[in-house]
Amino acid sequence: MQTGHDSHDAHAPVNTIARTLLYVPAIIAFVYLGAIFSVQIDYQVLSWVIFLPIIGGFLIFAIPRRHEMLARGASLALSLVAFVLSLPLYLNFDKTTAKMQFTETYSWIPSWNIKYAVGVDGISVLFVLLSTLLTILCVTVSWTAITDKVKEFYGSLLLIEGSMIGVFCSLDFFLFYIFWEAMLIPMYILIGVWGGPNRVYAAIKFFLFTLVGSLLMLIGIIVLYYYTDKSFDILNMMTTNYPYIIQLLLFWAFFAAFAVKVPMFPVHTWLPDAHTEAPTAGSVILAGILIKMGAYGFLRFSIPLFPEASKAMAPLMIVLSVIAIIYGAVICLAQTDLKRLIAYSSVSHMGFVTLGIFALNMQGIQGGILQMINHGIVTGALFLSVGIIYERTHTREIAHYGGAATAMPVYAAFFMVFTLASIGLPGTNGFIGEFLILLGGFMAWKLMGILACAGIIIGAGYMLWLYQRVFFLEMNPDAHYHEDVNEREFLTLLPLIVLVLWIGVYPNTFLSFMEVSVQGLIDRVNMAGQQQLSQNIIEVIK
Amino acid sequence: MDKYLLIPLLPLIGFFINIWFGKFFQAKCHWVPILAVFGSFVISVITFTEVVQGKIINYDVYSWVISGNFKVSIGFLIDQLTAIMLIVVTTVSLLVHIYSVGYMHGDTGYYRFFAYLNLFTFSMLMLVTGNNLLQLYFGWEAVGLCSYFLIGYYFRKQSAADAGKKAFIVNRFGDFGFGIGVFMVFIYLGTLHYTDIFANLHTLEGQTINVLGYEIGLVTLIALLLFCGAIGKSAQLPLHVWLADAMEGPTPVSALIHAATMVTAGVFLVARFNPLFSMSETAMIVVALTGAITSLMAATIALVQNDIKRIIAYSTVSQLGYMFLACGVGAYGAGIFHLFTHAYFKALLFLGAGSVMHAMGGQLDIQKMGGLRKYMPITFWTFLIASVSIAGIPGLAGFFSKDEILWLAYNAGTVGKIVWVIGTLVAALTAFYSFRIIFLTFFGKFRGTHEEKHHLHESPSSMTIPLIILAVGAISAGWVGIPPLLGGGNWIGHFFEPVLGHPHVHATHAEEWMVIGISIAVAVGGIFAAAVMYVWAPGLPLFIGRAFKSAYTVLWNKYYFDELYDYTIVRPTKWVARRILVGVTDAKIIEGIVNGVPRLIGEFGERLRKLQTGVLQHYEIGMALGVFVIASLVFIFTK
Amino acid sequence: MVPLDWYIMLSAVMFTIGLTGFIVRRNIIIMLICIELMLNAVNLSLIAFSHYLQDLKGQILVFFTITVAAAEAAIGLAILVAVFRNKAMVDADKLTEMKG
Amino acid sequence: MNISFSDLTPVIPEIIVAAVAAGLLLIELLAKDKTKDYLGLICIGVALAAMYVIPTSQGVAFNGMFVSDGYSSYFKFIFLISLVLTALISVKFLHREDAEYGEYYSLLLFATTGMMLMASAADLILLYVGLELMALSTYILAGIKRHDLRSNEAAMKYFLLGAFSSSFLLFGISLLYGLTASTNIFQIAAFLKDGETSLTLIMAMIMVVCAFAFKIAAAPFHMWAPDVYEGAPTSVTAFMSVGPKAAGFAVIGRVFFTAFETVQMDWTAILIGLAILTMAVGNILAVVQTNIKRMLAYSSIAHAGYALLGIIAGTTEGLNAVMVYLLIYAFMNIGAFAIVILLDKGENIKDYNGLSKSHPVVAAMMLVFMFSLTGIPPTAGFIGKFNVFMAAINSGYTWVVVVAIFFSSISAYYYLRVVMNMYMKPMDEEMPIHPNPANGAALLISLLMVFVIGIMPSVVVGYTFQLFM
Amino acid sequence: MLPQIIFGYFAIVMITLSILIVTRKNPVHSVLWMLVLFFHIAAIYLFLNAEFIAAVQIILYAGAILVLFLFVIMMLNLKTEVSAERYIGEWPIGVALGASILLLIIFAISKLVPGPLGIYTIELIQKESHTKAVGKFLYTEYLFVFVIASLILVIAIVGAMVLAKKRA
Repeated sequence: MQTGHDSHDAHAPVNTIARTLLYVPAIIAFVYLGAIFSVQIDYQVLSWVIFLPIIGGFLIFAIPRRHEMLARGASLALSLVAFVLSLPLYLNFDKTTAKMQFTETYSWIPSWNIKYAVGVDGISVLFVLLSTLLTILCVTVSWTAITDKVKEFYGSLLLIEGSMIGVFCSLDFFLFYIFWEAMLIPMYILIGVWGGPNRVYAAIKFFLFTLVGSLLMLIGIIVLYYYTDKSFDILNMMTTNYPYIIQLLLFWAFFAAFAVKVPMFPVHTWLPDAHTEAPTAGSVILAGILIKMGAYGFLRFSIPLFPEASKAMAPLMIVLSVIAIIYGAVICLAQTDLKRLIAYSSVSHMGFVTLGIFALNMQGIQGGILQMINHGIVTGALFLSVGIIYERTHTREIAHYGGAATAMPVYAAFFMVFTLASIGLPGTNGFIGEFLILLGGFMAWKLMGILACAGIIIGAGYMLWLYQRVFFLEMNPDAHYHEDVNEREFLTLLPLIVLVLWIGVYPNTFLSFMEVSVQGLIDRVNMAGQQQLSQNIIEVIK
Repeated sequence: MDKYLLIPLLPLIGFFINIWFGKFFQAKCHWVPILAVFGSFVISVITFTEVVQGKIINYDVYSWVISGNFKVSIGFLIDQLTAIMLIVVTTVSLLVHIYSVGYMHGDTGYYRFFAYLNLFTFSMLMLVTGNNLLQLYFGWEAVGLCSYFLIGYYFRKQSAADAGKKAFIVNRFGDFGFGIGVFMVFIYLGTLHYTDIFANLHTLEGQTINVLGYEIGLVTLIALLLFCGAIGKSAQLPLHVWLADAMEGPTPVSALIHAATMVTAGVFLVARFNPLFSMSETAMIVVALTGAITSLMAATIALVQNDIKRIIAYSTVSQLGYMFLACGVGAYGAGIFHLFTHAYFKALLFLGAGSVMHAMGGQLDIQKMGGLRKYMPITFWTFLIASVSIAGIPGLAGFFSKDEILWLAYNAGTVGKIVWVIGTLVAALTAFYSFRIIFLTFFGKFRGTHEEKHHLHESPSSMTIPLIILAVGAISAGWVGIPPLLGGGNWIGHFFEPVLGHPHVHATHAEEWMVIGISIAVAVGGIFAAAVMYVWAPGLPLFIGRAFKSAYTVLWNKYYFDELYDYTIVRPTKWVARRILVGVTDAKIIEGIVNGVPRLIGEFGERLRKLQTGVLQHYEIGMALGVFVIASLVFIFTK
Repeated sequence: MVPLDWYIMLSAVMFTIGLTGFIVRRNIIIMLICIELMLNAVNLSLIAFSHYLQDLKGQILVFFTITVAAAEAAIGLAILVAVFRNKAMVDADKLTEMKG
Repeated sequence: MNISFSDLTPVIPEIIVAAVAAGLLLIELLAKDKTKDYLGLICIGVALAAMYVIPTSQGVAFNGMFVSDGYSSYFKFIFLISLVLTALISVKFLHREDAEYGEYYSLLLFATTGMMLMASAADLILLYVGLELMALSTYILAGIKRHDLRSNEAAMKYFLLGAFSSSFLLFGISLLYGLTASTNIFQIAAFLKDGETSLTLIMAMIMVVCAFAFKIAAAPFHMWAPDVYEGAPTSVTAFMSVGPKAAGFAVIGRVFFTAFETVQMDWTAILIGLAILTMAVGNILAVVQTNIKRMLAYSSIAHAGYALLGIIAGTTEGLNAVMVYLLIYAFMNIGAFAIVILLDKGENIKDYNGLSKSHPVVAAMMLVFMFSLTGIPPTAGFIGKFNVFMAAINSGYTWVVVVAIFFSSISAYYYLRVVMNMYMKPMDEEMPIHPNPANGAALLISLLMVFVIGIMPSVVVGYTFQLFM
Repeated sequence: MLPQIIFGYFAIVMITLSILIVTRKNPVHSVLWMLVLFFHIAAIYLFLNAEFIAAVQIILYAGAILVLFLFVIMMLNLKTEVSAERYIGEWPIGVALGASILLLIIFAISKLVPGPLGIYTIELIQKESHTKAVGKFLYTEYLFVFVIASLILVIAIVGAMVLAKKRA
């Protein structure tokens, strides 16, 4: 019945796959050689990975405007090099210790006792790797999509990469804050300049939301500074015990920053706008890494710094998480915009993450971290995929799609895998994360765990419905799919597929990275005294 | 590498080869999957013989998830229960693969279809061979996924796409409970591996948990939660609604997934956890009653449907209910035995129906068929064998397993008696609707269009050979479980004993004869009734339909379950999403604040701007006012 | 002997009269005069203080105040002339080119 | 009573600046050259020379009336830097605006002299005279485009309100004098330390506070600022928004911390109120502006509010923070004005639409200044804010900082609007720019410093710490 | 008793004059009343033993500043202005504010405790003559400020020229 497309269907993707597979050995060889090379030479891994993209980004700004290909090529090369340089983090990481590794410390602003201190532990190391990986994909997926102000685009992208990695590596609170905020600038530009029709509103909304939150955190940081005898050293702060009331106040100050980034209900409304209007690479970065910084912040700062307050506030956080899970999922059912739907699904998924984190047990936190990685991969991949099809059809309205599986079978297959990962099908990464989170959540708070499980049902509902509306049924005559994925797009999505299945089948690779660090975190929480939020609330949700 | 590992792995490899390279092989792409499944089949048979000799295989392949004290492996447990399942899955799968060569010939997504079949086989094998709950869960979801793929195989059709989605989501509801059950198992037993679970089960005894104010036994709760999953997967009340729609998939799929294997996973689960279920009387009653009621409900629906596949589908639901009924009365062995025989005759029914459809050019309405016996004899005879088998005519597979169930139910106290009555009633209905198909399809005059008639032909050998092989199964599969009363040794019952135990039988031989007699009688009666209504007095159905119009309408509309769910769950959810969450919470409340504050600031700014009049004197007033206010405030507060 | 307070009160009254005049008058010239009045009021109090404290700094300040007042008057009037050239009026409340 | 030469050492920078200021009048008179760029160069040279001698000219002069210490030196640096930057952006701009009077630079120098005197003044009489020197110069500067009614209006308003406020100052001084029989702030402080606080003292303090609140454009004494900033020539606006404001803060820091030490509680309370009001008014009104100069005027009001936090802190750390803040503010604000000047018609915010398309480098620089004014790292603006927040929090005024942060977030909106117009709006029409080396140099210096301070704050932060050791 | 009576006279006259100054419609009248006021102030200065300042008051204020005012008023030729409205519409607010501030100031001043007495007693000044005392003080202690004051006068001249010059 689709004879007109059957010939198309039958040959083009085959050729693409065949040709693309030729690249795969080359990529494997590149990564392998890069790994050997980077492991053998001795360099300051984290500083390189942070500043190579930043400096590179500025250099790309300096490329003359007419040399668009040069800008693209340079940013691809830079992102690849940054990725290779980050490989030692994976290969040389010592999984048996909860201490910070790859640390570097230099005096920076002596008068305020501020140091340039970076390092990673099991909680943060994976995010660095994820950032370097996703940036490459952002570069490749934007290859033909961005034709206006090319160098500015790629420069901004690299600046974002560097800042994001900086956020994950900082061991000095001041440094952390610098990166945390600095990233807003290129991100604002990225959304506002290359985004969709409503981009300006989305960009400013994104900026203001995050700014308000992080400024409150800034106050918290300063208060901590004086509490720890004038030091911004995060590790030092973590060993200090603060009075409960201070913990509580600071917890909320930090909450403002992190909750907005995550984003937790009810401060989530910037996210649909920002994700939807951002260009593909922007959405990928936003969904893939940027919003992880919020959850990461909870893990790295809120919980270890204010264990008692975290414990006391955990019920509230859990409730908010569950609301986010269900709210985000249900609202997806009413979306008509492809990216907006995925954006709201992020709200739901990040609800799982915060649920896991505030379960405050091993499974929950490990699941939370893993789910952050997963969500980065999967939602990143979904946005990449949407970008790929958007480039062809120039519409985000779901109603304008339909029958894409006929025209783009390979693409449909990719999208299916990501869809399944998104709804947490066993065998994909989403399952492991969600399972651990729900297990942890259920162990800590039974009723909330059950309600969160309900989110999974709805999750399947909206994702499959989306898939059906876009890919199934007869070809929509208004949609111009043109051709299936080309080699570049194929190779862009392939690594993510590999990761989806890898984590799904053998998550221990990644779980083992965080095991010890998470244990340390839990010990810190367990040692802290118990302060009850309110007995009533606990009884209700238990 | 262990050979057991190859059992699931071969189909997986087949899947990957076919999904990547299937297009290269074009029309030859079925060979890889068939060979893969054949390999699995051979190894399964070998394994089965080993198990028969008493070998139990239980080992871990690798650690899958380690998180703190939560450790789960990918591993295999092949005992008697699994071995039987392996045989069922691989044989039916192999036959369906072969059948599909003919049935799916020339389809656009030929390679895709075989890839999915392979993936399904892999998943199902993972499900049954797993030695822990999480792996079971993995297989559980994976078969659901394949089911989704295959139901929605004709994705260009709205109904197919919807049906696939529906199957997946309805199953998710069941899995919701199942997942929580898994959590509970881990929390209270600290492990998910079967052997450890069963070893520690006694610790749960007597523990209760407070659920919404009710003290519920922990065992009961866990058992019921796990049973939730089974309800979803095995299409029991109230989650049965997806199975009939699942018939949108290609017929071989219906045979494999929605008759023989996947849907029986629920039964498998309950049987696997028989030590747990047996500990809770409440859970057992729930299982038995659910099975019985579902069975009755589905059988009644099947009476009036016209879509050949849907009738068989409801028959499947009904038979699955039977199996649960068996489990619920503690006759796990009988349940699995029925699962085993049912796999063959039900697969045969579906494949036969597929053959009919093949001949009819996709026509499903049995009212539009008739007299096909002449055109497709092999199909007719095999279909007849399957129907006889399912109707419970002595000597064929279905009789023995069904009889075993009814007999053991009869034995199992009050609840048992009730379900026995229901079961017997269902047996009669089963015989009736099975033969209703036979009579309407293969007997009488052809009622279809002229072109259809012209097109009628027997199916190719790739389709008929599997039919014949399955027919052999449908006849003989029951012979492994002939009860002692009839001169058999009930070999299979003893075979299962180490895993599933054996229910105690108190009743006498006389009673057993009575049960057998009644069941034979109702079967024959059902067939007779069908013959009366559809051969000898064709006007009667219409008359009965008119006479009991309301009952007919209810049955025709499948008790309005779809509508019920549509109006209570689907629509309200969408309504809430659209009107409340998008329309009110997000747009009005949150965005109202988010956009309202800047607007407020802007408006306030515009107001404030009016104060900046540009008139010098006003500025002076401002300054003087400043001085005045500051001074008076300070004076007031320093006092 | 007149108490010091009296002088200061007098100065305060003059100061506030100047202030009030400065606020309520529209004519820029009068406003300038009001400024002078305020400065004179302050001068008066400074001299009084100086006298009563037997200290000369107050008188020095008065000296500078007078100087500044002269300079202010000159510049103020110059600006007024410039304004008048462009707009031909001397009402302060009509200078509302810029506002909001 | 003999004045030896050594006594003059601390005053050398002022002498240099004032002498050249007077000299410029003559030079301009005698020179035949039509263009007057060289005057600007002289200005810059003088400023540099003064900066060069400042470190060596420390000490007390004129019987303790004039104090040149680290504190005043730092402020003098700010004045001189803003002088240099203003001179740089003025050179071609005046020519374009047809306001190329030689007196312009002379007045700039006089104003700077006045500010430097304010920063060093330890005697209220000197303070008053210095303030008037600065004020009168700036009145003239604001109205220097004498054929332009807006400039006239700006000068008129500034003058009348300035005179009004200085009469308040004078009244306050007179009361203070009556209370203590002294005009030297150290003597006043010493005298007041023993006696009890009287209402008269508080009244005097309030008068002085109000006068200086006027100078730093704190609400409700801010109302002149938007009108004057808008009407004055842009280069003068740039100068006024930095120099006199910094001078006001210099005086507040000195006078309030010494002379009014006994009533610190009171003036802190007043300043908290003023600061909150200032931030509110500045930020909220800036949101609704369409003219960029006016927007920057309100922004400058708001920044005064932030800087007041440092004063409120009432500690050395707080003063440090204020100084750093003002220095940073000088760079970023003059940088922003330099862009306004660079454009042919840069006054309306709509004029910036699509600037990134036509002049990407200019747009990028404006972007940096805007983000710096918002206070986003890694720009200097963040360091400034961070610093004052730190000081205020250390003194326990966390709640004030929370308020500040609220208003600071509002500020993001209007600064980003400029960025938005430049980068995200289509171009209405190609906007010509007037690039010239001097303006370019000013931009470059500002940009560089915004980044250098943002990334290596030790450059300025450490220095202030040393000053107080 | 006499000083008080004399002071009373001056106070009443000066306040009346002040009110006249700020309320006259014609600026010329204001200036003339101002002139009268200045003489009274100068007289009070004499009472307060500040004859030099009194002289300066007459010479500088009456002689220079007021003349300048008159010049400008003549130059601008303000016939239309004279007939215009005198006060702004919000004048009651202004008056109320002025009165309130006056009350506050009086309230504050009523608690005034003067500072310590200095060395310049009336006798000393009379012995040395006021002008000399002030002069010595000015040229020694406040020499620097005196110099700065000259700068102010310079800019006054420069400013007046820059601003009031006709269009070139």
